[in-house]
Amino acid sequence: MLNFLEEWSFFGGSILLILIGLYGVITRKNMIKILISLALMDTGVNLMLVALGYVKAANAPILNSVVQTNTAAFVDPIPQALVLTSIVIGTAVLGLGLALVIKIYDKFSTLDISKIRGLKW
Amino acid sequence: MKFRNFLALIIVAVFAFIIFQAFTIVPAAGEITINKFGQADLSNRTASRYINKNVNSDSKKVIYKESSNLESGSANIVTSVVANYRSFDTLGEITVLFLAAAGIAIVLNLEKSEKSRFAAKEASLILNTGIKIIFPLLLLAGAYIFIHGHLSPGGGFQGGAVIATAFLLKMLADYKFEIKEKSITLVESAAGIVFVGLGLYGLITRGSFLENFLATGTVGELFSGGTIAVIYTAIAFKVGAELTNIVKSLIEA
Amino acid sequence: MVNLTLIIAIPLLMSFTMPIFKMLNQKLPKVIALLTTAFNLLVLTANFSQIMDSAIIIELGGWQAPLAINLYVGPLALLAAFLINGSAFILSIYNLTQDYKFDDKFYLLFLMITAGASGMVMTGDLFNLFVFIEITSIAAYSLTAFAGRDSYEASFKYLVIGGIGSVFMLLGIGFTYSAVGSLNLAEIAASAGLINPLLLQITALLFLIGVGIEAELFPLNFWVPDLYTEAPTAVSGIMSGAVSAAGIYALARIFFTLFPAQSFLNYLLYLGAITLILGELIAYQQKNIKRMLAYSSLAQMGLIVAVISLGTEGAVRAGLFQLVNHSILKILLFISAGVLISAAGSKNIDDLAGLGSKKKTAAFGFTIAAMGILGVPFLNGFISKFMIISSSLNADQFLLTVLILLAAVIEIAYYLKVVQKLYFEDLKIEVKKTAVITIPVVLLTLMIFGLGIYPQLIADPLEKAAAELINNGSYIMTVLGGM
Amino acid sequence: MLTNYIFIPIAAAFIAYILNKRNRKAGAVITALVSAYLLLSLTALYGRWDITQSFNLSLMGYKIDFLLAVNPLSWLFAVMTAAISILIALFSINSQENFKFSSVFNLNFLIIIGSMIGIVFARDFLTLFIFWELMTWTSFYLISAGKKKMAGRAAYRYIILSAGAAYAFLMAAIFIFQQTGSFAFDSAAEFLVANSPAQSIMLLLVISLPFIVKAGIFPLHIWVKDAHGNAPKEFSPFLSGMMLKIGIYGMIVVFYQLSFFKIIENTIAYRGLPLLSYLFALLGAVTIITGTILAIRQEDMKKLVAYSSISQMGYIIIGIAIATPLGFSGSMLHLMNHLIFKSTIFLALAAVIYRTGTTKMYEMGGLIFRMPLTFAAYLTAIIALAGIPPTNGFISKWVIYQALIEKGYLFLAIAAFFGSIASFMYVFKPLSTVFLGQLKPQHQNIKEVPLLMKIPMLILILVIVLFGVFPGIQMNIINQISGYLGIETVNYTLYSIQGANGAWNSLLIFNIFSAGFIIALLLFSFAKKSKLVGLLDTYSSGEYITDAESYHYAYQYYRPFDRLFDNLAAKSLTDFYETLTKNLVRSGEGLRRALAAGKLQNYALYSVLLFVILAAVGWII
Amino acid sequence: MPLISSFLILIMLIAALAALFFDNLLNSIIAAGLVSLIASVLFYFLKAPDVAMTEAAIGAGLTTAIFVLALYKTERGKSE
Repeated sequence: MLNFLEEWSFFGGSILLILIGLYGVITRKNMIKILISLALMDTGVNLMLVALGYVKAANAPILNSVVQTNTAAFVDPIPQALVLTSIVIGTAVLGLGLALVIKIYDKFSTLDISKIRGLKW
Repeated sequence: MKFRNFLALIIVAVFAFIIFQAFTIVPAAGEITINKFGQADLSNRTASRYINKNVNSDSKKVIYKESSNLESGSANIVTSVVANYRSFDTLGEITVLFLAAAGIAIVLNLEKSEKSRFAAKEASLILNTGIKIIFPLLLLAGAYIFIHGHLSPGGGFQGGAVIATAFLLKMLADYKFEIKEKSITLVESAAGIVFVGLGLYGLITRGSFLENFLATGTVGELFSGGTIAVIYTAIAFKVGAELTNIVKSLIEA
Repeated sequence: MVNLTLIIAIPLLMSFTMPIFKMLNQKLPKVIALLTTAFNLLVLTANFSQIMDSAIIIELGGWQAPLAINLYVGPLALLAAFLINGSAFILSIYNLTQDYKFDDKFYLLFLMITAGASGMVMTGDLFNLFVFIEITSIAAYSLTAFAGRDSYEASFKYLVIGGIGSVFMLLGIGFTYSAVGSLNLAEIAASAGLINPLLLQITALLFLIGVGIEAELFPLNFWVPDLYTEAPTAVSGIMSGAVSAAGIYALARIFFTLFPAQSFLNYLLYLGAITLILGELIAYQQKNIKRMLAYSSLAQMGLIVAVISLGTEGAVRAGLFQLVNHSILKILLFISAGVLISAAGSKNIDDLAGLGSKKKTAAFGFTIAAMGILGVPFLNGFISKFMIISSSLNADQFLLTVLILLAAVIEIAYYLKVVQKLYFEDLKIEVKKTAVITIPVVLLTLMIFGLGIYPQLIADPLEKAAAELINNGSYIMTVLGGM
Repeated sequence: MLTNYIFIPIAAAFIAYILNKRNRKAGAVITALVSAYLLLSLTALYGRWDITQSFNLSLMGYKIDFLLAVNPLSWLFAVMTAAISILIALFSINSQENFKFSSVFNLNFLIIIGSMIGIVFARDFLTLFIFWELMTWTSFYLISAGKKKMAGRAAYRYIILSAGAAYAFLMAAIFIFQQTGSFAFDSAAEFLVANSPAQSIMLLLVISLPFIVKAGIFPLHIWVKDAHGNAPKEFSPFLSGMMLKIGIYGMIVVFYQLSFFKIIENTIAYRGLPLLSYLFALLGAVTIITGTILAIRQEDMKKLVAYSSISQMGYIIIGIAIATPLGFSGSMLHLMNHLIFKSTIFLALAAVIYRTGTTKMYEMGGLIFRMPLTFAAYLTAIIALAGIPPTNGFISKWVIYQALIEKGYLFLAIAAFFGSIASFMYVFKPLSTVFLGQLKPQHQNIKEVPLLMKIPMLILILVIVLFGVFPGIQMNIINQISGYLGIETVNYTLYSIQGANGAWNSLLIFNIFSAGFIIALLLFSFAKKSKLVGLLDTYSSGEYITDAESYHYAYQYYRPFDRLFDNLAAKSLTDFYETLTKNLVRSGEGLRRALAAGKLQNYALYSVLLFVILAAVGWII
Repeated sequence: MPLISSFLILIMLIAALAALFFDNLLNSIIAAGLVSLIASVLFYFLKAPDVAMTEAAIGAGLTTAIFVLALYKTERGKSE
């Protein structure tokens, strides 16, 4: 049971997080909640990316006084670099989304997306 | 709308099930699939070249505080990936933040809305004095983080974020604290120019954009990062300025 | 030989310093934008002949090609880059006559959307493609908001869909990286054969949705009509002219070079055909001229995707030629429509009646571009329509040809409704003063007639681009060969 | 060389456009000069059937060669175009003074002339298609320059129909190109003959679609009435005179050069004629009947004449479809004669419109006193149309009747007879309402049309009578065409044509007619002066009518006759097409609502749904 | 290590569900903040200190701040 947990908790957890985020975007009416679900999805994906690069019993990819040489086992640094960028991109997009929400709220004075039908298709 | 939510749940569940399938594939002979959790074998990934720092040169062993002038001198391998090997991504990422800050400023200030705004009133005394103490410390911590980006965990983004949090707290504490828009944009532009200028200089001298042209010293020393230190300082100022700008626009929307 | 990274680096430098230019002088941002796009075109022409012989690989940061980020600029990328920077150049000429509030921010975003699109087209790295898609999308979100009023809603919808797309794409990148072990397109393509078929199917679908949003395929392009209608004219122009072209390039790169499988191409074929017919049908009954143009460009993108996904060399050449023609024609349409709308004060087609006599250049531009799209002989649309029909008949896709022709007839129906209103009905509203757009209209008309009468100008790059796309072996060889 | 016949008019078009901006008459003068040059140089070309010109182009990897050649058939059509365009240009020099779109008119008119000559000289599908599209587009702009709202709608329907047909043509042409490797007619003919009959017939029917639309044959004739009715008054003669004929030219190309007849020879026959060509003949007959009935109902004289053009085209189709030597020469004769007398009618009407400004017949009357020459031109033209001996109309109809009787097709003959008898009815309607009867008060001070508009009408009257008396002139070119197309020739002399049973001597008839005419003239001049009977000088049972106009009834002239066909006319084809487009619009709207577009949440749902569906599809396969 | 991380993941999922189903917006924003906080700890467990710091500083700190600011600019501003 333990190694099952160990093996699947990260992948399963991040997929479920993405699932919750996706469900939130599709069903929640409140615009801020949609953006929250978007943030959740981003976090989920980032978690997945780093989990893909994890190596059991390896140490963080930083040479310091403890880990002297690079012959030691390291975790994969590339997904971490990608996630660094993707977190900041996610925040930037969310910031812009929230600014838009404020302006839409000014115009429609409601946060409920279904009431905002200014643009029929 | 109950039925619609239920339908959405089913569809998303099926989607998640399919993605989950990807993880449970048993590869036939010679097939490659997603690695099991914890068993990412770095040997055939480009990451191994980054760890051994032998993308261009063929040095094998890197010993902390001993091996010197490697192709990328940073002890923190993630920083070497972010600022040396894939610095083009980071440049792209900085532009995303820059555009987001510009976008937010436009969206919030294009049409002055006449609705009554939530005005930050005088914060409580505790918060006020607390901020007065923490503010310089936070700035110092931020500075430490991005200066030691190539040695310890952390770097330009994290340092910039800490600085931005410092300014955020300052703005929340006393609303009289006013950062002039002009100064933020100046810092932003200056940092941006430094970064791109660095890249162009690398292009002129070493022949390819964003190439490292400074000596890389010995691993673990303060001045061992080559251009990484300069890049991370520029990033820290830029990210700090932009996030403060975003927060400032949101507060004064 | 000028290094091609300048196409991304110089606009970046200019946009970072744009606020300072604004402080120096009010008019400077406009001029800087024009000069930068002109500079980009010069860099591209400088490398034209060299790229025609063999693709150039530019290493970024001095690291060996497949191990870090590298730019791969072959004939296909060069053609797309020319298209993107050419449209940006013409639109910045058009912008000289416009003035926007916060114009330094406008031009900085405008430069960055061009540089983002050029980056998408030139990059040889998967995550870098994702970053450039993000740059282009976030620039698009902000640029749309310049029109105020309804544009916030349009931009928000695009933002959320774009957000979902980027999540899908990141997942795809994660799976590819963990399976193949590298982010470089050539290495992934080299070992794509080894990937387990089920995993390949799932990853390809993730990319199909992530990039499909940019390439405006059927269920993912609901944001297009709102965005093109609400955004300022220059933004709709650059989006329909350049950014959608970059989207299709990225889609082609993934489904021809990375995961070349006939089943995925069939998906694209069906999606493209549905987009084409749906777009035309709904464009037919639009009252708002910009929304009509939005659906028309949506449908044309579907047509291009459908034709390219036929997979034969002739089909890809026809699709690329249609892409080039469509960008030129659509930019002229948007510019003319922009002037007509500002003259009539409303986007409703009925109010544009009789403007032909008052706004001569704009009405003329609109008519020429409409006739170009409808495939009138001696205009560029005719030749690409001819090539599309012959290549789809060649691939004995009989139903697709009938669909394309039916769409063409519907297109004639709704474009001519506007042309007739412009010229042969009498004026209803008093005409407001508008910007003078003679230079862009003349430039674009010359291109339309030039390509129409003498298509050989562009035959050679098209030939090489199609060849490069069809067999990904050459792509892999040039990048990995250097190892 | 052949190309300069095509590109000189097109080049002159732009010059005419620019010059006309400055001086209103310049455009028409240039058109006249160019068409004069064309007429002269084309007639000089007579007899030299060997000139060919071709240039090839490797376009994007496709090796394409454009072939142009002269042959009797195309020479005839080119000369006809040049002749009619010079007359119209002369006519339009004055008649376009106050016409808003006169410079656009000349620009498009010259391009149409150039592209028509291009179509006629083309020897391969691509050149034919390019000039066909050019002609369709420029005629679209010309038609929509006509009456305000209706012209727009008419041109709109016209362009959609012909564009759809043209695209079908392009598809079939490219299909043949892929099988044979070239667009030329001859290689296509060989391929089609060798190919399986069913597929060849299908291909040829699709290729003949645009020609059927342009010739206004029954199922696709709906655009003709509105287009001709509402086009600018100078363009209607060209439209119904020449444009309908290009459709016929196309049909001839399909029937003979692409060897349609050879292919359907061995298909099931019906009374000695392959079923398909009989069906075409039937279509021609139905066109005659519907055209005539609908023409009678019209109140607007231009629409009336437009329907009459449709019905006259029916004759030509019957002639060609029955594929006998007599039939073919009869239809060619009728083709030429119809062009002549139909343009005379339209020019006369244009003169009337130029003076009175209206096309509604009941608003006019008694113009015979003010515009005698126009009346004379109109009279001779309707005599020709009705097919009465001294005029050319009679000869071509006579030959077609001979052909029908020779083959013994009863229904077709009856339809033809009905057409010519009924044609007298609808032709007489404008005569009596516009020219005879009482002069309306507002038309008191109308003068005859200026000289430049009189000349074309005079020339046309002379030509009607000339060809009426000496059909031989036409017959020698027709025989050369039949020889070129491989049909036996009909023997003829200068003034008589050998029919199925007995020849027709038109000179003799003409002498008798002129003798009778002179006697009547003498009697009229020497006899006792007859009292001019005013309209009011009559005995009407007690009911006094004070003003003269009320005697002149012009509205719903043939009401009793029309009542017979009211229900038939009601369900006209146009409603069928209108409903077609209406549910096209509704389907677009329905799709939009079905997708519940506009709501962001659905967009998100659809993207995930796409992933799931495609994954499922992938999984199953 | 595996036990703690699985437990933390569980809490994170519950917090995420709570973020969706709270009807008071402020609570759901705080729940979202909690999710990214736990995520940054998880990153630490996955031996990715850089990412943990970024997630903490930007994900938990700034994003939550921005959300709260936006909330006070729209709904909450009204009720004061």
